Amino acid sequence: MKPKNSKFVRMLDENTIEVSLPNKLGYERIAMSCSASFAKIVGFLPERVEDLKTAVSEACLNAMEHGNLNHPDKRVLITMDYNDHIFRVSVMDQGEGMGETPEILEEPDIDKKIENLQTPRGLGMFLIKQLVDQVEYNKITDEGHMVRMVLKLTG
Amino acid sequence: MKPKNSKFVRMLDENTIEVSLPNKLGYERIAMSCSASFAKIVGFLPERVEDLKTAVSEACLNAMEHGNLNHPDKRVLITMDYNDHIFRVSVMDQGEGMGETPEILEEPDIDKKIENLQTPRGLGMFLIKQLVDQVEYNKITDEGHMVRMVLKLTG
Amino acid sequence: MNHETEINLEKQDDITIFDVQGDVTAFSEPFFTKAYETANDQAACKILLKFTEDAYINSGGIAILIQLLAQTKRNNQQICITGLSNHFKKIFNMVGITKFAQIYNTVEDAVNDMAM
Amino acid sequence: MNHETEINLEKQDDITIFDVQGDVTAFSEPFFTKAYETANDQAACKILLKFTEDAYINSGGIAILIQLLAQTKRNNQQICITGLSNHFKKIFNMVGITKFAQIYNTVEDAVNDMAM
Ligand SMILES: Nc1ncnc2c1ncn2[C@@H]1O[C@H](COP(=O)(O)OP(=O)(O)O)[C@@H](O)[C@H]1O
Ligand SMILES: Nc1ncnc2c1ncn2[C@@H]1O[C@H](COP(=O)(O)OP(=O)(O)O)[C@@H](O)[C@H]1O
Repeated sequence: MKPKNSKFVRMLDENTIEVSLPNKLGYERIAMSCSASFAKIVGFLPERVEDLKTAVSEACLNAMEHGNLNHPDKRVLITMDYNDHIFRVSVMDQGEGMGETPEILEEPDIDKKIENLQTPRGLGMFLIKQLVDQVEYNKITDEGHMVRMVLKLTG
Repeated sequence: MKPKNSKFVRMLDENTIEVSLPNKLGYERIAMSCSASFAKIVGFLPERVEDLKTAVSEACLNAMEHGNLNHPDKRVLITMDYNDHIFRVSVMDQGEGMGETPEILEEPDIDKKIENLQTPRGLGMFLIKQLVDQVEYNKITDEGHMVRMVLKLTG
Repeated sequence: MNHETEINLEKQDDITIFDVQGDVTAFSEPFFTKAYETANDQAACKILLKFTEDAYINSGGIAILIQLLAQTKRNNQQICITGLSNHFKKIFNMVGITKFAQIYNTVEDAVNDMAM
Repeated sequence: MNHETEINLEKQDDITIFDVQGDVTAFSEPFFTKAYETANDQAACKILLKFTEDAYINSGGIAILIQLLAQTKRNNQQICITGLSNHFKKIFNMVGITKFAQIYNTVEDAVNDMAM
């Protein structure tokens, strides 16, 4: 067991928080409340905390469904840090990512959805992009697939 | 970086949540909201969630102050799991524990405190013992010192 | 797991209110299906979705609401929304839901407007 | 870090109300010290601590309150408490604070009772 603690010390700096969740739908709420609590501590306003919560929720849901393919024995790892007015949160799953061209994901179109010409799903990535200041997705690391989101503390 | 993900998979089962915090006073709130969110998901009533939050908060404060001696580069690791109506939460620090005889800790006595015959501090362990169903402290593992608390879901 | 959404149906004039208690996620689907069936059995032609301010609504839940909106459109029913927090008003706007269901601040505002 | 506790002093009859906004932790000490000094400058002899229901109060904050209670006892001042959630009423009971400061559900109850 020894390596664990030392690894934690080595890898996580004093501005970094890490949460490891089992791959269970519903548990994204834990990531939401953790990130909300951290964001409040560093001074985000309530509206911005709500944006963060929705973005974290959607990234976790995608990690569980698409990344970890609902396997109950996989994990979702959420890492957050706050430095120089920048709040960073990454959500990591043990999947392969979205393939090479996530940019061609069709934009949600409510008219098409209502007319049944587009799936009612497909809103998660769209919401994340709308709500955070910056998002990088489809990053494949040695540890799996990662979505990285950035929110700036303003005002 | 490879070992990290696989280690997570190996060590944490599908009912276990882990939160790693930097050793900063105030950040115990993150552990509180995480544990509260988890306890709500598994069905704890609001009053019991409040008990859990206070117990987790006090255990984290002790870990930061007494265990990690306020070193900003140390970590507090909170592990929670829920199985068979039992909610377990451990708070781990990188310290040496309380010595061999934590039982002899003087019970808080409000009269003495008011008369300045006892420090106004020394309430944390007392509150934890009052609020949870079971607590084990002073467990020294390879990873550091651990306080383990148990709350039962009843009713 | 508290995956329960509770939907109670109430009538106010000719409006059927879906009183949605709890969160709106992918797990809410059967509750909305059942509520909508009941409303149709009662020949409802005006529906008001009433949420709670502290509800957690995610994209899975929004997808279910979009399906409901699609059905009400096909069936020529009017559908409106109330009880959303400011955050979810914004989200519903972003997604475009407001093109098909007007959002009101209060049940009273909604009922007055829908009565006309 | 939002380690700020804000304490505003208000007078109601001969009672000085400490309107405590925010959390009560070890970081709150200077705010309580300052408020108590001000109250003493105004020769307060009845103090009502008013908290907010959603406050986070930890053992570090309770220690500060105990110190304040000790001072008011030495100075023959009456001190009471209001605005606590049920959880913190229970905690204050456990610690024994209620032996030295009565807890009221509302400011009105406290003021009425303290006036006598
Ligand atoms: N973590 C992920 N791993 C793999 N693929 C993903 C991931 N997140 C998103 N995707 C892909 O992007 C698509 C769009 O995601 P999203 O906009 O959240 O909508 P939805 O989840 O409803 O399909 C998904 O259908 C999936 O193909
Ligand atoms: N995690 C810990 N590591 C080492 N010592 C601890 C730890 N937690 C508690 N203690 C010891 O137990 C004592 C009592 O703790 P507590 O009741 O929480 O009161 P306080 O923190 O105000 O002293 C502490 O003063 C400390 O000596």
